This record gives sequence, structure tokens and C-alpha cells, in this order.
Amino acid sequence: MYTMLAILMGLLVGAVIITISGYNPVEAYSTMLKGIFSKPKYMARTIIRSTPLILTGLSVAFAFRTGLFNIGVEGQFIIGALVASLLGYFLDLPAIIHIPIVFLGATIAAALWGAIAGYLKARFGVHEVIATIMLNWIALYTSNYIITMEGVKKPGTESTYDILESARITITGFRHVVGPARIHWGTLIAIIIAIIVSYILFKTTIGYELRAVGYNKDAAKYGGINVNKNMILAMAIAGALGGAAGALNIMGEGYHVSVLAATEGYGFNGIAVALIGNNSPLGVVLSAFLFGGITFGGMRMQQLGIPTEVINIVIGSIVFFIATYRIFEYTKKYFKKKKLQKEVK
Amino acid sequence: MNKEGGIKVSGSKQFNEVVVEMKQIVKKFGDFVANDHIDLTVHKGEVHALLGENGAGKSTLMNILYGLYTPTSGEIHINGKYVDIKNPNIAIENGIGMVHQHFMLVKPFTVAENIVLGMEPTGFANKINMDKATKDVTAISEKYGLHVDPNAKIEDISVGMQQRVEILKALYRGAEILIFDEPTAVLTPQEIKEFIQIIRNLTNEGKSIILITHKLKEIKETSDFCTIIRRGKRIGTVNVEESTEDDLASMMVGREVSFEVEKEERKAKGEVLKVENLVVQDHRGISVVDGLNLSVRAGEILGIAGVDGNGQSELIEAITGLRPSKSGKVLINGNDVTNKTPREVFESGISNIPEDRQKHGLVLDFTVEENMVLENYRKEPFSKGVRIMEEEVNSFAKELMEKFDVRPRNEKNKARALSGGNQQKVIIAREVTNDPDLLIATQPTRGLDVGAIEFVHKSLVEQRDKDKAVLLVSFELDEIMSVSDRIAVIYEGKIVDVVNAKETNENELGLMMAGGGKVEE
Amino acid sequence: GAKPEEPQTEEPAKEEALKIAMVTDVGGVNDKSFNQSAWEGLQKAENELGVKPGYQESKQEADYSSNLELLTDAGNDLVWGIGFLMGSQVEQAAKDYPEQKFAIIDNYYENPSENLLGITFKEQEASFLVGYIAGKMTKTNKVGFIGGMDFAVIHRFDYGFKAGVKHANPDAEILSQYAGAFDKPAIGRSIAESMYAKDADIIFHAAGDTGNGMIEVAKEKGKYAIGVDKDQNPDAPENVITSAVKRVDNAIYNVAKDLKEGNFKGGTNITYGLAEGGVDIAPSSDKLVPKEILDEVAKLKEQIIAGEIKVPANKEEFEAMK
Amino acid sequence: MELRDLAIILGTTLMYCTPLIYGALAGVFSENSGVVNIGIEGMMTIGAFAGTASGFLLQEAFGNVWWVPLLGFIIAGIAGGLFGLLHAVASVTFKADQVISGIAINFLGGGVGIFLARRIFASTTTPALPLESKISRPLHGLLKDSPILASVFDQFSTVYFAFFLVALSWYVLYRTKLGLRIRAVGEHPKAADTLGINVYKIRYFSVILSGILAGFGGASLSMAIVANFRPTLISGQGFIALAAMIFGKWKPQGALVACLLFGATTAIQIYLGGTEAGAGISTHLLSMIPYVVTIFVLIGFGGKTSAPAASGAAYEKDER
Ligand SMILES: Nc1ncnc2c1ncn2[C@@H]1O[C@H](COP(=O)(O)OP(=O)(O)OP(=O)(O)O)[C@@H](O)[C@H]1O
Ligand SMILES: Nc1ncnc2c1ncn2[C@@H]1O[C@H](COP(=O)(O)OP(=O)(O)OP(=O)(O)O)[C@@H](O)[C@H]1O
Ligand SMILES: [Mg+2]
Ligand SMILES: [Mg+2]
Repeated sequence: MYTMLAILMGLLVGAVIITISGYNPVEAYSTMLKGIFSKPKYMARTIIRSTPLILTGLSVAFAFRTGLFNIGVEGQFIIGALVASLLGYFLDLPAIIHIPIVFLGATIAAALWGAIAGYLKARFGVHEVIATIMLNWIALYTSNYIITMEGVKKPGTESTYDILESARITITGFRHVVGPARIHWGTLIAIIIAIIVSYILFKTTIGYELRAVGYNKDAAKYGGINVNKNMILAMAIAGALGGAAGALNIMGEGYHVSVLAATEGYGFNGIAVALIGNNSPLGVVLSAFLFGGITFGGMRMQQLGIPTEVINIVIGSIVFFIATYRIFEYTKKYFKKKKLQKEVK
Repeated sequence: MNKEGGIKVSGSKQFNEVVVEMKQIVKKFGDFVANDHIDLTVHKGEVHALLGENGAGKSTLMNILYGLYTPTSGEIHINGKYVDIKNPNIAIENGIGMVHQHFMLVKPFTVAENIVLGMEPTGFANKINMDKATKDVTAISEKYGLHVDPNAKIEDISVGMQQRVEILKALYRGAEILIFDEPTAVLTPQEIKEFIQIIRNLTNEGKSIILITHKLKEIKETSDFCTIIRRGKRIGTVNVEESTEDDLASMMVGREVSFEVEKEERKAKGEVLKVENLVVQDHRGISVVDGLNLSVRAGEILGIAGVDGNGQSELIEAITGLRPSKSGKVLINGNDVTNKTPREVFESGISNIPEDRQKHGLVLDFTVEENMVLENYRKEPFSKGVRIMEEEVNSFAKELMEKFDVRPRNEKNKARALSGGNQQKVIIAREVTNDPDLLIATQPTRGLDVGAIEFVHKSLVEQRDKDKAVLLVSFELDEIMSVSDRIAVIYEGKIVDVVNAKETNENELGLMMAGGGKVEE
Repeated sequence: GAKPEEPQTEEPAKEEALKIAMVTDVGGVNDKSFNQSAWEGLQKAENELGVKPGYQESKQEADYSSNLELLTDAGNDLVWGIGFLMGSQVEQAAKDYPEQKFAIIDNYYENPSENLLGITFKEQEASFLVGYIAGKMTKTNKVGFIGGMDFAVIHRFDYGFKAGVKHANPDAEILSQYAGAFDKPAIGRSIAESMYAKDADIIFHAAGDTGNGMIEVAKEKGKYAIGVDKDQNPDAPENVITSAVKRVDNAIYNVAKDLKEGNFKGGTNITYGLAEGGVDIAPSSDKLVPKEILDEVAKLKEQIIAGEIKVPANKEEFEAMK
Repeated sequence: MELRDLAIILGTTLMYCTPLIYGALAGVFSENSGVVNIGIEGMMTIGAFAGTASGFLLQEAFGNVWWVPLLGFIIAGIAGGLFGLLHAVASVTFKADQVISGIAINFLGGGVGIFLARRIFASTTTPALPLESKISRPLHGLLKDSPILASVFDQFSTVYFAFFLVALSWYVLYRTKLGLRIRAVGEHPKAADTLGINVYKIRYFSVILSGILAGFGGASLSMAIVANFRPTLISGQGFIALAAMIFGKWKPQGALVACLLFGATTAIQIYLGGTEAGAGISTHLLSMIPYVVTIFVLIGFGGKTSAPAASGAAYEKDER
């Protein structure tokens, strides 16, 4: 409810910016919407764009639920993508085995990557925010290093070779509808994972333990829960989710990873997505599509000469108003009071 | 009790100057009415007690008087003139001070820093003049006989000391009207004695005092008048000298309550808990439990009497696996559980009502029902495999809340939203229902109203009558003496002596607790 | 082979102006570097050929393919990809949209499809010239090179430069270091600090923003620096003696011209070197470089164009030289 | 390794850690008052832009006058402060989730900065400040003829100012009335409230101050280390600073140590890259050094850290 209002307010601020920069906001936003809905293939691309965000968002949300702040999705994503592209290219197997191996391999690698932060916290009390920030950079450079190794790097490029057909999860078949847009099973998988995550969190003893540790370590310990084990587990699962995002992105759409000068922001956008989605798995799915839609459709505004930064401003505003949803409560209260006073008189 | 607060006589004393007058105070939280048109009148030099069940609305009313909560409706007059107490500043300006039930102290700060906070004496460049602060603090603490070490950090001093700091905070701000919210709930008998003396000093200095407590004995000892609140409504105000503890009790609960725990003689059976030469260190690495021996038998309640800080907490934490033991043994029904994990200890048949309800006892952000299965969530019927069976948990919680009268009766509430008293009931319900071989209870009735206390004591005795062992740790001698079969006195980490509850008395125990007893090998 | 489907290009040319648009990499269109230079090329085409230019910026790798598609849908006659980073995406787009013409800056294709044109530059040749200048002008007989990340493109600058220095002055020493990033000016600074401290007196960079850190130091220390891609002299008029410029604008313009004249060289790769005016030293060089050296440079140019001097593009070729 | 190299390493350390110090101090103030601030990155970005942009425009209007860089630096602080205000409004007045509004700040800081750059300069990068209008180097004259000392100490005023601010922050936090109140509000807001301290006011002050400091941090990059703003100029420093602040156990002096460590490891990494040995190693591996070292140092020192008790929690009256 308030989220809707927040989104409107955010778009409103964007409209103001657009107007003062001398463009027509109505035109701008309709271009944005056209950019998303005017053609099936655009919708397809919006969905493709949103898919990794579902999982990076989940990763952040999950960690939050267990009392941890996972700024490390960025790195976990990179590791997942890297391992996926390696397994996808170097292993040569029939699809039925290749796909699961690539996906699981990448996810597990990322899980371990995430677990490092959990272990450092559990064993040495290293704050996960520091650990994950550092690990993001380490992941980036590790990836760059491996990509540029002999035999891994495709000559004449700064990327790995494309993964084999047998490792791809792109849905062909619909080219006549979505054109070259690479829709893939990852979207479905991501949504299923979201459902599983919410089940684990709220319906299982695993989730009960994780949340208990997140809220009150002492009480959890008193209740017989192994706090350290759960902290590591929480980060491992968060890492797995981040890695899954990277893996599916490669298996479905990207096919290869490239040397990166800086992280691409899937992780940080994931934080925004998680928070817009109020850290609830379902909310995350929705907000991922919202986020993906705005960023993707927003790119279209350039065709009117509107600089891309406006999109960031719009997103920033939306997130800001979601954070301050109480503005709306307050105004509501305020008017209630007004009414009451009138009635009194 | 006269509403317009004119002359008021209580035995020898006579009060004529009204300092506080709360009129028709209403406080709603959402649509829950915590205070329902409450009147309260306090005179200069008077000690006015507030009595009521857990969740009756006492703290709320006082938080309103101190400007922490804003009343939904109603008026407050201080020294005869209307005051809109929007925030504590205004309360302070009007000479009101409050000692909160959960202390409002900044743990990493020193005593002096906590006291002067908000009224810091400063020098050049806004620099705090700590010397002056320390002097001032020492000065008032001398004046009222509230001795504290100004430079000690809060986290390192005893609860009693912390309370003195709270009082000094109020006095430092020149409070004339002092509110105490369950001041003695956390104090040892010695500290309580001292506290009562402090109250006297204060009233002699002409201060007025509002005292929230669940301990009728204290009310009789200290108070002139007592206002009783039930479910947010004011039942009445009585002249304490003219009314018995039973009157007060029945007024607040709305029924007769019995104080002495009736339990018939029983023969204790085999040994359930055996502690041998146990050594436990505290966070500073000092052996606060130091070669302690103890044995609890089935069908008996063993009470551990002792002044706070003689190793009780560490002993219990060590037994329950929350704290490592340096050396020695802990045996349950003959098998060794020394340094086992809390779960292993629990499985071996020990349940524990912890001393710190909010730190260990509850996950405050879990719902009441989730808290009800804190140890048993992985067991049938509450879960099958990894799946939690919500219906089971829910009905279980409902049942216990009914049985143990947890209010408000909503298992979906966050534990945080319960009154501390009710939070305690949740824990007791959970632990007693485990039906363990050994039930450990540390300060189980702290902060509970008499009705609740009666109930808790009954539950302990029931356990014992089911031939279970019960280990009770309490700083309140009356409780120890009325509930226990045998009493072990702990002093400096050792059991000084174990006596039969029938064959001892306050003085003997008090003496041993002060270290004046023979150590038995 | 200049035999693309004539009609395609003829028609739009007849009724309305040619539409050409470009997809920038994450640098954005106003990056004061080769994205901007490409854009200037399109603008030149607009003024002189009446082309209707357009661009679409990318924020992350995932944007490349969708941006290429967008510009295709926008009915452009030619869609540019700027930067080798989108090499595979452009190739894919060319497959996906066989009717659409694509071209890319800085990428060479093994066998490009008929609608795809790859443009690469002989950065080494310009680097050779600035290297020569450096070799001649150094007083300490020591010069430096700072590379961004170690990419093949950057190697062309690196070894072209080294060859140039050696050509001018065989016993000059060349310090060379890669910063590992294009966006860390602070690192560029301290590399420069130490190179100057080891008394190198001229430093050449191919490191984007990182290189700007070097130019700052040059400014502060009053040392000489050599810019890259565009004429960087304006950033430090007393210090940037010359720049190895990459005339992306020329390439873009020429291709537009070809397209207009109906001979878009799809299905091929074109390399722009000194000969094609694709690379050069900055015109502003005459401000700080002595006339006589520039004259020699002019001669070298001819020799290179004539193929008398073969400029190395990577380590192997460089080693092979001596 | 020669003395000269050592000198350069030290110099680089100082240069590199400066923006981090400002950022970390920004974190220190905000978090000690109980407001988590992960918007430092965004605040630094807007500061970086505002400083160098205003500096350039002023310089064009008034020429290279001594106060131009100074004013530019102050404007950078103000710009950061405004975003601090934004964060405060959200997280103090409207009890927003402090992480969310921090994230929002990061989007807005970058967005607005680049947006304005395009509006004003028709480019995502601002024009370069002339040397004379950059932040000054106070010791430049003195050290002219002692290159070794110069490579260590010939630093921008922003570097020395950063160290001064660390000392000042320590004094304010641990010696003054204000500091005591800030920490009290961060540890136990309700206690502070019951003593009549205005929790909201203290938090507003601290968070705005936090923004100002972050703004300075941005400017210390865009007006000194380089002479102009670019979209990639602030790329992660805000988060490194955040980490440094936590590393430093929420204390100014601790944060300083962390920043120095990070600067030093970076300097060493760069030094190695310049040596024969280092030239052999892939730059990708070398680039990892600072991050890896940081983690190992934390393990060594047993990173056990505890945030101010109330940090992250919005303060509401009528609740406990
Ligand atoms: N901030 C609040 N929000 C919602 N409900 C509240 C709040 N404060 C108090 N209540 C409700 O008002 C009731 C009265 O609370 P109060 O603390 O006054 O009880 P009490 O008399 O102090 O209980 P106890 O004897 O345990 O101290 C409680 O049951 C609680 O549910
Ligand atoms: N967020 C909240 N929601 C509902 N009730 C609350 C909330 N915060 C506090 N309360 C109520 O406020 C009242 C006052 O808090 P207080 O510390 O006095 O509890 P208490 O019942 O007095 O504690 P104790 O039982 O230990 O004496 C409590 O009764 C509690 O129920
Ligand atoms: Mg109370
Ligand atoms: Mg109570």
C-alpha cells in the first residue's frame, strides 16, 4: 500500500527533475512504459533483467532475517557466474547432467564463498560487513585473474569462451514472439527458490533456529541452538543465493564472463530490491520486477535525450520514500487530528 | 482518601501540602486501555505506594507523570498548578525524578558520567569538567548516604549500586518528587534494608515518594498511603496503617490470596543432581565458583540462599551448559554433563528458569507461541522432520497461556509487547511444562504480583510432589524459607552449610550468608 | 568486398536522411574519451552528410545487447557498438538481425557476417611516434609507461611506445607498470610519483582515469606527460607534450560516408592506422615539442605508412625486433 | 628497497588513506549517535562533484584566488551535509530503516552528481581545476630541495586536515558535553531522553555532520588527488571507509589506524607492481593484496567489535 505511494512519489520526483531539465515527463514515462510493454521482446528482456535481482535480493533479505548484513552479494554473484562459465565450457556432458552440475557447482562455490564471512564472524568475531566488502573485491580480482588465464580467455576478447549448448537454459522455441531476447528457465527457478526460501525461513526448524540466532544469540544458545553453526549456515545460504543469481544469468543469458573494471552492482541493487520488498521473499520477487522494469524501461528515456542518471534519481527517490513510508502515516494521522478537532468544536 | 487532597492524616504523620495531583488519566495503546480514568494525589513528605497486578498499568501511569508517555486524556497538577508534561525536561523542571524499573543507565559510561549526563558541568571549549562532576556526585551521595564509586563503569557494578546511581541521577537534578518503579525487585535482602533506610532519609529531607512494588511487606514498612490499580482502573486508595496485607492483596487481585506456601512433609528420594568440586570463572577470569559441592534429591526443593554475587549465576550457568566449568563435575542421575552443550544438558533432564528473562529466557521479537517451544521446537509434535507443525505449536501455546494466566491472551503477540511480569510467566509455563527431573529456578518471582507469585510457588511444589528435584536460587529469604525443604547457603563460591528449612531462621541464615559459618568438607 | 545489398541503403538515402546511432560502453557518451570521440564523428557526419545521429548509453554489460536491439528497432540504417567489450554482443546482434547493418570500434572478427563491419586501430603506430618523441626529449634517458588493465589493446600502446623510444634512443630506459584499473587515479598518481622519483622525466599512459592521476602529478611536479586517445594537452597545457590520439571520429565519419555512397564494407574488418588517418599524434604537439623532432616524426610517419618500419603490436613482435 | 621507495610508500599511504579517513569519521559520528550510515559512498560522490565543480566555476569567475579551493571544499561539505540532512529526515524523523535510506542516498548521490555535471558542463566529467585552484600543498615550498621528505610530506592540506579532524573528533566524542550526549544517545537513547536530552536533535546534528565529513572526503579526491570529477571517481571508497570505521571499533583513532593500514597495503601493492619481481605477477593478484591483508589483520587482532548498542534502531517515544 505505502509501497505503491512511495513508488508514485519517487516517479513524481523523477518527473520534477525531468521537467526542470526541459523534457516532458509524461512523454518520458510513457517512453519508459513503452520500453517495457510495447513489444513482447521488451517484456521478455525486462523479465530477463529482473531475474538475477530476484536472487540477489533474496540473498540480502535472507541474511537480514538472520541478523546479518550481507553486502557481499556482489562477490558471491561474481563467483557464481565465474564457476558457471568455467564448468559450462570445460565440462562436456549431456544437458540433463551438465545443467544441474553447472548450477550446483556454481551455487556451492558461492555458498562456500559466503560461508567464509560467516566463519570469520563465528570464529574470530570479524564483522560480516567488513568481511563481505573485502571479499567483494577479492572475488572481482580472482575472477579477472582466472578469466585472463591461458586457455580460459577467448583470444581477441577479455572474456571466457561461451558455455556449451548443453549447459544453457535459454528457452528457444519462442523466437517468433520474443525475438532474440534470451528468456530462460532461470526466471522460473528463481521464483521457485523464493518460495523454498520463504518456506525454510518460516515453516521449518532450520528457519526457526536461524531467526532465533538473528534476534537474540543468548536466548538461542539457552534454547540449545548452536549459534556459530547457524551464523555460518546463514551466510552460506545467502552466498548460495547470490551465486545462483550469477550462475543462472550466465547459463540463460550471458554465456560468458568478462574481465570487469568494477563490480556491476547486481549485489548492491539486490540490497535495494530486498529492502523495497521488505525482506519478504514474495515482496522481493515483486520488487525485483519493479526494479528491473524501471532500470530497463528507464534506459529508453535516453531516446528523448534524458540522461540516464535520471533513472538512478528515480530509483533513489523510490527507495527513499519506501524508507520513509511513515511520511504517509504521519500525514494521515495529521488529517485525522484535524478532523477530530473540528468535531470537538 | 479525599480526592480534593486537603488535609490527610496517616497515624502519627499529617500531610497538608498536595504536590502531585493526577486527574482522570487515560492512556490508550491502540485500542488497548492501559490507564482508565485514574486519579492519584500525593502530598509533601508522603510515601505513596502503587499496587497492582502485572500489566495493571502502574508503570504506564508513572511514565505519563514523568513525561515519557503522553496521556490520551486527563490533567496533571504539580504543586497546585496545571502542568502539561510533554517531556522529561518539564518533569525534571517540576522537581520530578524517576527510577525506572529497567534501569536507564548507559553501560559503558562511568557512574559520574551517567549522573551528570544532560547537566554536565563544563569548562573551556565545552570540555566536561569531570573533577567537578565527581565532586558534586560525591557530595550528594554523602548527603543521602548513597555511597558509590563515581569512576566505576556501570557494567562493572552491582545492581544495587546501579539503583543508587539512578536515585542520585534524580537527586542531582534536585528532584522533590521521586518515582520508584519496582525498586526492590532486583535487590538483595541487605540492599532492600538499605533501600528502605534511604527512603526514610529522603522523606525526612521532605521529599515525596511514589513507590511501585509487588511486595506488600515493603508497603507496610514504608508507605503512608496505597493506591490500588486493577486492569487499568483505580480500585481505591487506602491508609496503609489501617489495612492488612491481606486487604491489600485481595483488593488488587479481586480475590483472597494465601501467602504461606502449604506443602505437606515428604521423604526425598535418590540424588538427581550432584556437583563435585566445581570451579567456574566469570568474564574477568576470577573463580567465582570455587570448589563447590552440592546435591539435590528427587522430591525436594533445595533453596540456595546467599547474597547476590557469591557465584549463584555462574553456578547455574555452568550447570546448564551456558558457561564452561574450569574443573570439577556436574552429574545428572549419575551421568556426567560437565561442559556439555545446553541442549545436551536439557536432554539429560534439566529445565531452567533463567535469571535474566530478557537476555536468556525469551527471544523478544518472536511471538509468544514461538517462545513457548524454544527448547522443544525440534521435537514431535511441534515439528515433523524439519517442518514446524504450526497448529500444534499454536494450540500448545494457547493452552499454557490459559493455564498460567499470561496476559494479554494473544499467542501472536511479540514477547516484547508483554509486561515483564507476563514475560516471566511465559518462561515459567514453558519450563515447568517440560516436566524435567531437575527444575532450576533463579529469582523466578522477580517482578511478579502476589497472585502470580502464589502461582509460581504452587508450580514448584507440584514438581516436588511429583518426585522431581527443584533447585531454587533467590535473594529473598522469605521465599527461600517458605518454599524450600533444605537450604544451602552459598558464600564466595562455596556452600557454607546446608540446613533444614524447618530448623533454621532468618538470623542464622543471614549470619552464614555474611560468611559467618563453618565450611564443611 | 563492397557488395552489400544496394537497395537497402539506397532507399533511406533517397526519401529521408540516413540514421546512424551508437551504443556506448559503460563510460557514457561524454566520457572525454573514445565514446565521446565516436559521438563527435557522428556529429561531423550530421553536419557534412546530413546524417541523423543517435546514441544509447550502457550502464552494465547486460545493457549492450538490449541497447543494440533498441537502436535497431529505432530504424537506424547503421548501428555502432563502441568498444571491444561488446564485441560478442554486436556479433550476436548481427546474427539476430541480418537486415540491420552493424559496426564496432576496436574489435576484429574472424569472419564477420555481411552486415557486420569490424574497425580496429593501429594504436601502436601512434604510440611509436610519441615514443620516438619521448626518446628524443628525455634528458634523463628514462621514460615511463602506465597501462590500465592488461588488455591486448593496451599492449599495442605499450609495445608501440617502447619500440618508438628505442628507435629514437636505443639506450633509453623504459619503466612500465600496469595499474590494474582504469578508474583509480590515486594509483595512477603514486605510480607516476615513483617513476618521476626514479627520475623518468616523461610518462605516457594508456590508462583512462587512472592516467589522469599521472597527469596531475606531472602538473604538480612540472614534468612532462603524454596523453592518450584524445588530445589531452588542454588538461595540462604545460605538461602534456603530445598525445597518441585515436581518431575514432574519423573512422565513424568515413564509414558513414561509405554508407551514404552505398558501399558499406560489411563482412570485413578495417584497420585504421596512420595511413588511414585513424591514429596520429595530437596537433597540439608543436607547442612543446621542438620543430626538428616533429619533422623527424613526420618522416617516420611516411616510413611507417610505406611499411618500411614495422611497428610491434605485442610482446612477441617487440622481442622479435631486436 | 631504497629509502626513496620507502618514502614513496609512506607518501602514497598518506595520500591514499585521506579520503577514507573523512569517510570513516563520517561513519563514526553517525553511528555513535545510533544512526547507521551506509550512504557514505553517495555523500562522498556528491561532495566530490560539488567541490570541484564549484571550485572550477569560482575560479572562472574570480580567477585563481587563494580562497577558491577553500570555498569549493566548504561547498563540498555543505553538499554532503544536505544529503546527511536527507538521511536524518528519513531515519530520525520518519524512523526509516536506516539501511534503506542509506542505500537511497547512494543512488541519489551518484545520480544527482552526474546529472548536474551534464547539465552544467555538458559532460559527465567536470573540467580540470588549474593547479593554482586546487587544494594547496602547505609544505611544498619548504620541501622543494629534499625530494625524499617531499615524497612523504609534500601532501595536500586535506591530508593534514584529515589527521587534525581525527584528533578533534576524538576530543569532541570523549571529552566534551556534546560527545558524551552523542554517545549516550547511541548507546541508550531512552536513558538520554529521560534525562531531558533531545535525542532527535543530537541525531540530526550527528548525521548532518557525518554528511559534511563525507563531502569533504569526496572533495579531498576531486580537488587534490585529481582535479576533476568523474563518474568513476568514487568507486567503493565509501564502503571501504565504512569497513574501516567498524574495523576501528567505531572510534576515530581506531578508524585512523584502519585507514592507514589500508593505505599502506595499497602503497605496497603499487610498489611491488613497479619492481622486477612484481612486474611478473598478474596485476589482478597484486590488486587483491590490501583486501586480503585487511581480513588477515582482523583475524589476527580478533576483530571482536561491538556497535553502539542502539545503532540502527530508530528511537520512538511511547515504546521500550
Ligand atoms: N508502549 C506500549 N505499547 C503497547 N502496549 C503497552 C505499552 N506500554 C504498556 N502497554 C500495555 O499496558 C499494560 C500496562 O503496562 P504497565 O507496564 O503499566 O503494567 P505494570 O503495571 O507496570 O505491570 P508490571 O506489574 O508487570 O510492572 C501492559 O499490559 C501492556 O500490554
Ligand atoms: N512495544 C510494546 N508493545 C506492547 N507493550 C509494550 C511495549 N513496550 C512496552 N510495553 C509494555 O510497557 C509496560 C511498561 O514496561 P515495564 O518495563 O514497566 O514492564 P513491566 O511490566 O513493568 O516489567 P516487570 O514485569 O519486569 O516489572 C510493560 O508492561 C509492557 O507490557
Ligand atoms: Mg511496570
Ligand atoms: Mg513490572
